[in-house]
Amino acid sequence: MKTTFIMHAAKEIQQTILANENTLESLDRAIGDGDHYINMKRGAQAIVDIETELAVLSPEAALNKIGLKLLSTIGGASGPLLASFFMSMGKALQSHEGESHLKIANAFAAGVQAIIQRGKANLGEKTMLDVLIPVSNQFLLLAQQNSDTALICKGLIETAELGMLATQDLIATKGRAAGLGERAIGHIDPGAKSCQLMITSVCNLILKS
Amino acid sequence: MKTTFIMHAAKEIQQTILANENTLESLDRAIGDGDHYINMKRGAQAIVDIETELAVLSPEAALNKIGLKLLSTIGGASGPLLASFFMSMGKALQSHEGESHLKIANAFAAGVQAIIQRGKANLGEKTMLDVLIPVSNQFLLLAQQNSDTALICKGLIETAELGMLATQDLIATKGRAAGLGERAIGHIDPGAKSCQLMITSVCNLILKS
Amino acid sequence: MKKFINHIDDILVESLSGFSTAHADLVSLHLDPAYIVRKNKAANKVVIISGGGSGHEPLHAGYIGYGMLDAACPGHVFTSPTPDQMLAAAEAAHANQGVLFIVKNYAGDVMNFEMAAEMLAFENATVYTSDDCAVVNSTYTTGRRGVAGTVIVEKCVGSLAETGANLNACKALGDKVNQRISSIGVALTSCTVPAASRPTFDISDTEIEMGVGIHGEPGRRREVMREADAIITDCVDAILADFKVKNLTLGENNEALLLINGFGATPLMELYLIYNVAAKLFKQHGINIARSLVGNYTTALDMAGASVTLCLLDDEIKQHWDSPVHTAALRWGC
Amino acid sequence: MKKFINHIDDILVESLSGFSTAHADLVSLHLDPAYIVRKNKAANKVVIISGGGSGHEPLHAGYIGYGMLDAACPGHVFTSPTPDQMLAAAEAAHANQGVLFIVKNYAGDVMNFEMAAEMLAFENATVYTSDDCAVVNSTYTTGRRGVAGTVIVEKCVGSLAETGANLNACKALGDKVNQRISSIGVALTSCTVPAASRPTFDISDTEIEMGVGIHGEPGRRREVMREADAIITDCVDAILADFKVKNLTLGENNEALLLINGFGATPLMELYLIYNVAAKLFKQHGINIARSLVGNYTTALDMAGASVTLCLLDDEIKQHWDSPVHTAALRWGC
Ligand SMILES: Nc1ncnc2c1ncn2[C@@H]1O[C@H](COP(=O)(O)OP(=O)(O)O)[C@@H](O)[C@H]1O
Ligand SMILES: Nc1ncnc2c1ncn2[C@@H]1O[C@H](COP(=O)(O)OP(=O)(O)O)[C@@H](O)[C@H]1O
Ligand SMILES: [Mg+2]
Ligand SMILES: [Mg+2]
Ligand SMILES: [Mg+2]
Ligand SMILES: [Mg+2]
Repeated sequence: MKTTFIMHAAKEIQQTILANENTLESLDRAIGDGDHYINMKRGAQAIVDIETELAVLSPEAALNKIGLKLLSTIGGASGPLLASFFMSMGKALQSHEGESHLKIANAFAAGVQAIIQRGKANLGEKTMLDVLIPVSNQFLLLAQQNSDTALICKGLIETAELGMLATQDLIATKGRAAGLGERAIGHIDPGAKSCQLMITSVCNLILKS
Repeated sequence: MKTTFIMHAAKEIQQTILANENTLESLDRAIGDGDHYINMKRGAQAIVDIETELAVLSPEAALNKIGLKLLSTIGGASGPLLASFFMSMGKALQSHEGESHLKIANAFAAGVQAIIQRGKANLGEKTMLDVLIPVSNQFLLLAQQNSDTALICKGLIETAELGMLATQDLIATKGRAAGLGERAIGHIDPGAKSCQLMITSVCNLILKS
Repeated sequence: MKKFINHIDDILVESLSGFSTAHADLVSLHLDPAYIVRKNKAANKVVIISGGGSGHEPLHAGYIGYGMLDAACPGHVFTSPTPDQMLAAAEAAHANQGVLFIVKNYAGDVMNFEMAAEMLAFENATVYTSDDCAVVNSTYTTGRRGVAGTVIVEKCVGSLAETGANLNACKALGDKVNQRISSIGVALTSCTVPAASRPTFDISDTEIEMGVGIHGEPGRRREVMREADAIITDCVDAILADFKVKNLTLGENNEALLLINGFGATPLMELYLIYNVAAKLFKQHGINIARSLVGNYTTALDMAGASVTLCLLDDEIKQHWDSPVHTAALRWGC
Repeated sequence: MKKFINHIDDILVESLSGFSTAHADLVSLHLDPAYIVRKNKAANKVVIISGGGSGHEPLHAGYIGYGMLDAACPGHVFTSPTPDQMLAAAEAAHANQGVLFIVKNYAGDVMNFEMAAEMLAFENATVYTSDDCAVVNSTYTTGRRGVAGTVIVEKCVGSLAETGANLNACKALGDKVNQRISSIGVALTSCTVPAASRPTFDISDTEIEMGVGIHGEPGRRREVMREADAIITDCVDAILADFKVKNLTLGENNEALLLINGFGATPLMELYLIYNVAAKLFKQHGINIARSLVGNYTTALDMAGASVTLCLLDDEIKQHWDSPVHTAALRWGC
């Protein structure tokens, strides 16, 4: 993974977020407080804004810096969670030698672990983790199986989609929707949706290149 | 004029007010503050409520009591004005001997004078006076001409209607609508409307009996 | 219309009961006729009584207490109270030095208070507040409306009365303060009078009512909705123009009190944003905002909107503004 | 959506600027990162810092000053602030005795404050407020939401800190007060987040949202609109049931503080009517309302609705509630 790729991905993510304003906003209006889109938009913009600063850094340092920037930009529940993800992913990347799918999958898993620790949530609680955990597991599996890049990307897109859709039938036990009880059923979790969108757009970017 | 007639008239007025809720309410919403109907309704109810107290009084005393009751019940601009009308009409009735159309016309005129003094308004300022002054003048004229009761009643109904309609084209210079300037044009004054309604219903009551 | 009420006819009494229970240390409520009277006041002082239609809370009952009002007469919603209320309140509050009525300049209020004043056995005087500069052409009107500036008049006169000043002095200060105040309001939505159960006026999502009154009376004109800077610039300009008409000269070191008043449904966040714009604009015109008040002080039920009020200070007014006050809605220094 | 704003992105800074200018005697504003810090405080005291998403004004900046908060970190509208704000505020306010954070129990607030606490060089502790009893089944949630009761916690802890008490004592009092508070809210309309530019939820003219959160989060359930007596009876019952669950025994002479909080667009007249109903009902259950607060203290932008909060008093809490406080939104005794 190169820093230039990270920057590419960041811009791609920003475009995806912007293109999904209505979706993200209405999901968080339905079972949250309506700010998830604007939070994600603010975060994405902040990263694109520090492009030149990031460009000179190593990928590990860039990911860490992205985490720190998100931490001081997004706020809300998604801020510290996404920040923890990128900071931990950066740290994990640093501690692994070489360049391989497995290395990235391991770093991704470290990022997801950081979210679990920070938010004290797990699978099935109707949060972004319902996308991130299956994606991380699938990523590790495919990488261990030495699958090629295209196969991995397609697999993760599919897993993310399934995880995102699965949140629809869940009762939330973490985050703002937890207050809703049964009433949350039928709504997709906004954080799960934005994670699915981000993963998909990065995978598509790789598939196209 | 008998006290029983006054009570009859009061109930008739109450019915008329209640039947014109929408009209009165929307007129005062358009160029006032929307409370004229509820003020008039409260006033009419208060009079009907003291029926037994009024029944034992002379017509003069009954009118005075009605004035006092309205004074402590209606509030707003219409309260002290209508109260002044009835108190002065009662006083004037007392000071005239006999029972004649002219006597009642004179008493009515005294009531209207009291409104003019209290409110410092006059003809053409888009208030209830645009009904009351022409009606009072017409009443005096018809009574001086010894017109019969039916002719007087029909004449007053017509005059009240014309006066009420005339307020539509006026700019208000007194009362709450005075703030509106040109924007008041096109709207009938709520107080003029309620006075026209009351006069009409009393005249019709007489015509029917 | 959705409101926290039981029966329309009971709103006033139930709300007044809640108010007087919540503030039982400050006031007591009397019904039939309705008035609220201050507890614990000096045996000898000019008593300051105000009143008006309800729906402007905390005006007036919220300003009863040390350093401000001695009694308030609440009318029905947006309907001026009746003379019997004022007479009873005066009897109950009277403290051997006469009564000063503070009355917002509306036909209904003026006439009802006038009749009370005529009937009252005690020495009395009346200050009419008329700070609303919304209606430009003064030939259209018998006098301007009294709006949020009334709070400033009540605070200053209440402070002076507490010092033992006589009726004439209190009346004179009230008139002076009123003369130095200008206000203008803007509505984004209408209010809904409970008894009417529908909004007083219709207004679209792209319109504002500039110069609106505190009863939702239509104002100067219907205008297109704009950004806060543009709206507030017009408000500030209207106030400055009015100061010119009033011959209130604005020198280099003019100190003023800036009151940003919410009409009931406008978030405090927006009121402070308005304050930010207005204070900057006034400063550009050499006016030094020495005192501030931001919040819902003279409301119009659930109307969204706000008014800007500027009061030109002098040492006397400043002193009476700063002096201790202890009421339900305004409290400092004690 | 009509609001007094210029550009959506500037609302917060412009509003904070207005606030800190209007209250320049009490606070100063710092930007990038944004925090508001108290002027004139003792050199040695536990500093009390709160914060949260904006849109709840006067919470929290309106409670900075003597006897309450030392700093506040305002996030974007309904979005918790970020750790850098909390760190900078703590640095600026620190007075050699450690830092106590008062945090409303929401995932976002908890995590951001937690990260700040982990990074902070000073001794620190956190009180989480969780007074909202709306959500019955507690297995659904990591913890209840902090709502209007937060004001009571901030007032009492702020009072104790002013006496020179140490961090542990302040934290202990905060936890104790929080434990003795129960709140529940009802919305008649939705709020509109400026950046979203449309209401958070749709609600018809015959519905209410019972148990709504202060961000317009859906609550217990959608119910049919009823008269105030019926709605408030349900609120009071929910609070009493919660007191039972919490094992707060209610004897004969229980003294309590009753807070009727407006969400932003509810007229004071209605809030006092609610107070009237609630106070009567609590009295019927042997609870003596010894202290009261009625007004907009923890808002949800322009939402119409209100919450009922009951805090069971004891001598210690009463003393700290009564002690002098001098902030923009709460002031007495000085
Ligand atoms: N404890 C948690 N663990 C993992 N994800 C969480 C947790 N709490 C909330 N989230 C995620 O955060 C999303 C909401 O983010 P956002 O709307 O930006 O913040 P907030 O809820 O503070 O308004 C939720 O949809 C959910 O996916
Ligand atoms: N000075 C006045 N002289 C005569 N009539 C007046 C005067 N001021 C107001 N009115 C009448 O009072 C009516 C309004 O009454 P109402 O709505 O009950 O009181 P308010 O204006 O105080 O709300 C106006 O339509 C007008 O006819
Ligand atoms: Mg959210
Ligand atoms: Mg009217
Ligand atoms: Mg009226
Ligand atoms: Mg949020």
